Amino acid sequence: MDLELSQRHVDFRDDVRTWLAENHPGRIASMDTPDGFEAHREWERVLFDAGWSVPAWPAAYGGRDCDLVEWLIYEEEYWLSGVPGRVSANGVSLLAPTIFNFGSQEQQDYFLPKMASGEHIWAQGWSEPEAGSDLAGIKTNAIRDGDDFVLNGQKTWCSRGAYADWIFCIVRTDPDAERHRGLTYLLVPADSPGLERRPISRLDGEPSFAELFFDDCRVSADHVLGEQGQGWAVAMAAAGSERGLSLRSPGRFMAAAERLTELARSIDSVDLRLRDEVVDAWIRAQAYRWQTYQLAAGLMDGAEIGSEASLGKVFWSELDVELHATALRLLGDRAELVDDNDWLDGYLFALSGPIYAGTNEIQRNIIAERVLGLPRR
Amino acid sequence: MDLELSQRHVDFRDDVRTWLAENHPGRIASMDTPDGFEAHREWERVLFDAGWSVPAWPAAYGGRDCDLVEWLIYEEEYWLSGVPGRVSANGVSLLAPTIFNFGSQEQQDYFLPKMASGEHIWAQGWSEPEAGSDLAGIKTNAIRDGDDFVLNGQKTWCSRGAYADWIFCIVRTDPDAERHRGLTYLLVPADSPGLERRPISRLDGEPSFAELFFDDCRVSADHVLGEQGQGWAVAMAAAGSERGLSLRSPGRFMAAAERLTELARSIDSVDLRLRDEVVDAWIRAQAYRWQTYQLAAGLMDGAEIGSEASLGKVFWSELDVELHATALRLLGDRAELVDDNDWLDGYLFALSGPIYAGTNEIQRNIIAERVLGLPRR
Amino acid sequence: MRFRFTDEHDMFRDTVRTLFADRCAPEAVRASWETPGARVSGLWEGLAGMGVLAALAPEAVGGLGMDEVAFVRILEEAGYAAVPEPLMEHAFVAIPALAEAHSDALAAAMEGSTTITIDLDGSDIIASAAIADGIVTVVDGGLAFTTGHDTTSVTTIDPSRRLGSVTGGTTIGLDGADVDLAHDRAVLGAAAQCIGVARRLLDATVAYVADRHQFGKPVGSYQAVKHHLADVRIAVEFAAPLVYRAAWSMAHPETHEPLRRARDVSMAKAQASDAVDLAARKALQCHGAIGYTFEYDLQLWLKRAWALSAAYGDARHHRDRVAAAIGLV
Amino acid sequence: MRFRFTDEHDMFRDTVRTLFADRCAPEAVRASWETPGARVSGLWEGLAGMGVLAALAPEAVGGLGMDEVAFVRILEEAGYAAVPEPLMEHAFVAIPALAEAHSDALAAAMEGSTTITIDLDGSDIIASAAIADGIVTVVDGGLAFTTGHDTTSVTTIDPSRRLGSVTGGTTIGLDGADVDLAHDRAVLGAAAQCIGVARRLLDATVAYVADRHQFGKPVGSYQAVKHHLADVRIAVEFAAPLVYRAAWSMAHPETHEPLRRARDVSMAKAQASDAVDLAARKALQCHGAIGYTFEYDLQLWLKRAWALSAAYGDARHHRDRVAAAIGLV
Repeated sequence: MDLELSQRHVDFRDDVRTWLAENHPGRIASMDTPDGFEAHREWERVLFDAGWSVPAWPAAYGGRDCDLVEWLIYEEEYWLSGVPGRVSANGVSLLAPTIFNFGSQEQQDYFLPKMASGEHIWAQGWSEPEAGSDLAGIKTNAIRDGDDFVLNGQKTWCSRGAYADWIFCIVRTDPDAERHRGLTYLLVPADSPGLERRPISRLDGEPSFAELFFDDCRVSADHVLGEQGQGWAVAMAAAGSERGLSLRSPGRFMAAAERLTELARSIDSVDLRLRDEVVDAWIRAQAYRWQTYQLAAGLMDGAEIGSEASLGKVFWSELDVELHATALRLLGDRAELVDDNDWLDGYLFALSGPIYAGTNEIQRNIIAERVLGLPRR
Repeated sequence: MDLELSQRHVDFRDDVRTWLAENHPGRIASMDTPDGFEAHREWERVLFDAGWSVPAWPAAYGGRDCDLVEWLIYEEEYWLSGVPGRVSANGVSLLAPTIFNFGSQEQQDYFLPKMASGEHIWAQGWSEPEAGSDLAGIKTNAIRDGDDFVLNGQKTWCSRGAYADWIFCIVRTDPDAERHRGLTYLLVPADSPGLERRPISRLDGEPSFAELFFDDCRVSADHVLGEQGQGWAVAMAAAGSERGLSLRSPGRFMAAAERLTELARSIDSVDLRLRDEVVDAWIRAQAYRWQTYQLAAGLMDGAEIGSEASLGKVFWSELDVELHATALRLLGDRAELVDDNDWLDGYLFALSGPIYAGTNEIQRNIIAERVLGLPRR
Repeated sequence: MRFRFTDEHDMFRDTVRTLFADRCAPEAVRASWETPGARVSGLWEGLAGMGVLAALAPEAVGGLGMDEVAFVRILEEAGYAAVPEPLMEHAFVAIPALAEAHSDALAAAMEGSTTITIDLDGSDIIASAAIADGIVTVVDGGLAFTTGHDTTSVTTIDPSRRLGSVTGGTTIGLDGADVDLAHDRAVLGAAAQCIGVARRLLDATVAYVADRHQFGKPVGSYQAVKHHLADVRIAVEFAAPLVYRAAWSMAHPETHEPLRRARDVSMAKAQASDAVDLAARKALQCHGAIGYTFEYDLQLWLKRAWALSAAYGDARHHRDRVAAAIGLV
Repeated sequence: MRFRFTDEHDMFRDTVRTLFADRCAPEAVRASWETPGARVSGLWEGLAGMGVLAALAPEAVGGLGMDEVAFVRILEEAGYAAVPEPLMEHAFVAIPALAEAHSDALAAAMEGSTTITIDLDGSDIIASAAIADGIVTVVDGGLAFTTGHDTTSVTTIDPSRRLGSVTGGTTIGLDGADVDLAHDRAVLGAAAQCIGVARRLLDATVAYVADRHQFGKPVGSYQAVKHHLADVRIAVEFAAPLVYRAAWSMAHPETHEPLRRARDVSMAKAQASDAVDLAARKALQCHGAIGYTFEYDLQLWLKRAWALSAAYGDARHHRDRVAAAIGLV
């Protein structure tokens, strides 16, 4: 047991911190606007050129071979520095682990460097109007025709979907197979003929997702990830990482809790009840941090992260909502103003946390059944 | 709409208040001890002799023909005065409505006056070890033999069961019938040969319930309430009143909230967070009061109380727990002391609220399915 | 003691409900967002025509002489319809204040040819500022009335609140109008709207989860979803009577113990704010992603819930007022 | 940075767990209630024999020289077994204080021939008073040691806490012993026990609801029950690492920023208190009536949960300490 940073880790932290301070691009437009998307892509390139876009990846693909502890330190520094968010997050966090696990050498060599550099920004095409939490209900058809698949159907809730270059989809390649069977994991160029994209706006009118409409859209069979018909197994491996460490690192919440504390400090005579909420959020961010370091130590010793990831998903998503709600309460009648109100923006983003990547109701089922071993029915 | 007491009601309230003040018996022992039980029975007799034991009943059975509003006023005054609790509550609140609805003239004439005077104290014999929330799982057998039923089986969680004179039971008279069918509502003398009683103690060691063991126990068929085999329908009518107005009147919680407020006032510089809890409890007691007056006005105009009773059950039972928990927090390290600690005693009693008379989980199912109309499955 | 609305209460409520359903469907609310000064077509005129705007003015000056008990149910309906007009500010606060002060501005306000909003706590951001001809404000501890002002719109999460900041104009005192009463009216009016918003959020969510299927059965058949919505139903069930009770206290000052009106109004707002907060949280969670979108109408009520829960004091603030009233400060 | 217990940590924990399982089954806890002075047969001797009582004493004086990281897991096991002996007070607070002060009383305490409790906040009600030979107290801002006192037992909801009030006796100062450290030790020790109690409540409830059937299926198959217990699992999952982290901060004063130990200890207790409160509430609700009885063993942990959650400061108190440490006062 050692809960201090080694000198090597201190040096690493100082490197990250210094680089971020010196290369902070300032405030840039929302990544859900066309200009902001490109500005964020440029920021990805700046990170990549300095070797800071995918530090946990192998050097061969643009990374630094960081171990998990270094990656956690990197994330803490990244979020605390206040630099822009990662437009590449869907690809780096959700797709990349799947490519490393299931991709062919050719796929790895082609996709990973472009993902690392921001040349390819990825969106996720999993949900459908009738298949939200229940992904086994996916209906988008992909029928093999020669060297291609021909796609017909509709996807929804694709974050970054409006401007992304590529989309990683789960499609039904065997229309007669039921539920989990007959699904395939397919990588789709966003400019494919027959694919139309429509932005969906979140509550405040900001475009935040896209709907995708496939109308006889042809995609090369080379872009299947894993085996045809094995999409469920391939996707579930990624769902594990989606719910796990890579989706929401503690650094994000530690930084938010720090900013919340600063906000409270800036207010004269904060109501004790609100101060209590601030402290509670701060403590919970620390709890998430130390639970993660404990989990990381296990992973580094070869343990696997399974259904336990659901514990973290519920914890961070509810912390995030309450942390931002506390900030809005501290702001009082300023809370509802839209201009330059990062807290309102953050609150709207946080509200989606208990819903996406498997609702918290489903996560609690998983905890009860797979972690605690309660009977399914 | 009129939310003030009329002069008639003011006079009524003053009558109750004056009588209670003049006849307050002081502190008497717990009704779950042999001496305390008899002391409480004497208090019932004092109430009865003055016409205050069952004010909502017809005068013919010892009541005053009070309407619902008068009954609510009576209850408010009763609890606020701090006189002892009602050892007759099971009979008066749970059984009496059933006797009025389903009892023969003979049964009404025999049982009701003795219940009103405290000569008969009743306990409820519904739950069984394997049939708690799920009463349809009742297994205690009652086989007809001439003019008697012969009972074999076990009942549990009978409040007042250790010392009561009579027990109102649901038993299975048709062993081949499934679930809700073949049940009969039967009134059982507590001194019947073949009936053994064993006290069960609650958390603090105070005997608070009893287990009943029936071993070829003979009970006259005259003591069936309603028809043989109709026990479920008869019981459910009483379950409605159990969850409704008669089980927990607002007066009880208003008095507790008043006492909590006094406790908080008696403490120097109460923590704002605790004060906030006190105020919240006080407001919720008032909310329960006014919702009840609104419900009562509907009932007096002929409306019926159905699944809506579940709303009240959840509300008062959770209010009661939180109100007492707040009191214990206010008491600090005095909270765990047993002697003369009415708050600890009240807390232990309150803890059973979300469990008995249908757990709050089941009440929420009822609200969702029968009040909101959500699909059962 | 008889806690029951009369048939007249119900009929008046039903008439206004029909007007809102006809004139103020979700598309009309959305249309109000397009420009800060836009109005819901025909709504204000309709309310004026029915006498709703003048409902609380005395019959002697041409009002309906209605009391607060009747009117809180109208405001509940306004919340249920997410009405993007300052009905509460105009009819529940300003009209009585103008009437008490025998103001020249009363007649035009009663017939709906003007629209009046309020600014009772000296904020520089005023709801409905962009469409208001006049503002009831507080100057030197007394009510006053401002007209001819300039307004700068402020962009907020709920554009139908049409917040703005105001400069200039002419202000005259409203002598004889009770500033504390005006404040309590605003609080109670917000509480009543909270109840309506909570009911709408609940109704919309019950309908959605009964229809939406996942894993082969309706989402509303899952116990977790059932319990979320049962909790909302309970919260509304026990908050609404406090709103009606507070309205009755306001309508019957002759039976007042000291502080009773303030205490009852604050109890109502504390519980109504908590109820609508819970309703909003559970509605969004039970809808899932679609509830989070601009296109789907749930957002109209979510945003209204956030605004009204905090408007004229949040639950914490009003519990503090109750604390003072019951000797706990 | 490596947040992992060593194999030695695990082995020591397992050994003590076995001792508790053998010597301190629920019947043994119940037996301790019979008379205020009763002890769990063979337990104290067993702990002494394994070196557990002297674990935190330096090797130089015959202790194990163990650190707090190892010992909080022992205290977690003490909570899990509802051990009715003052292990935390004796071994985690008193022994280190006696050692720091080079007290003559240290040797007897280490070998378990005496039992020592603590009274750090001047309360007139002291846990384990009825079985204590000595008491570590605070006099004039410094630690002191009282022996030869008379004890009057006080009846509490959890008789295994054996509270009493104390008079008389001889008190001598423990010069060189750190009073703030002793206080933080008590807080952290209580937090660690809270984690153990919460785990036991959860394990017992999971086992019960998997077995108990109502309406034709296991109670534990209902989503409402599942979610109650998932919430408990989450609370424990994220409280425990804060306890270990605080133990590490205590064991490594050389790396201290100012206030860090107090902050870390208070974070741990705040979360552990909340976790055990939730565990107790959900355990009782999921058990139903049987959990509410004296005969059924769940009550041993319910009562311990209530006591430990408040002991040495409740969650509110410790959030206030964290507030001070992060500049929020």
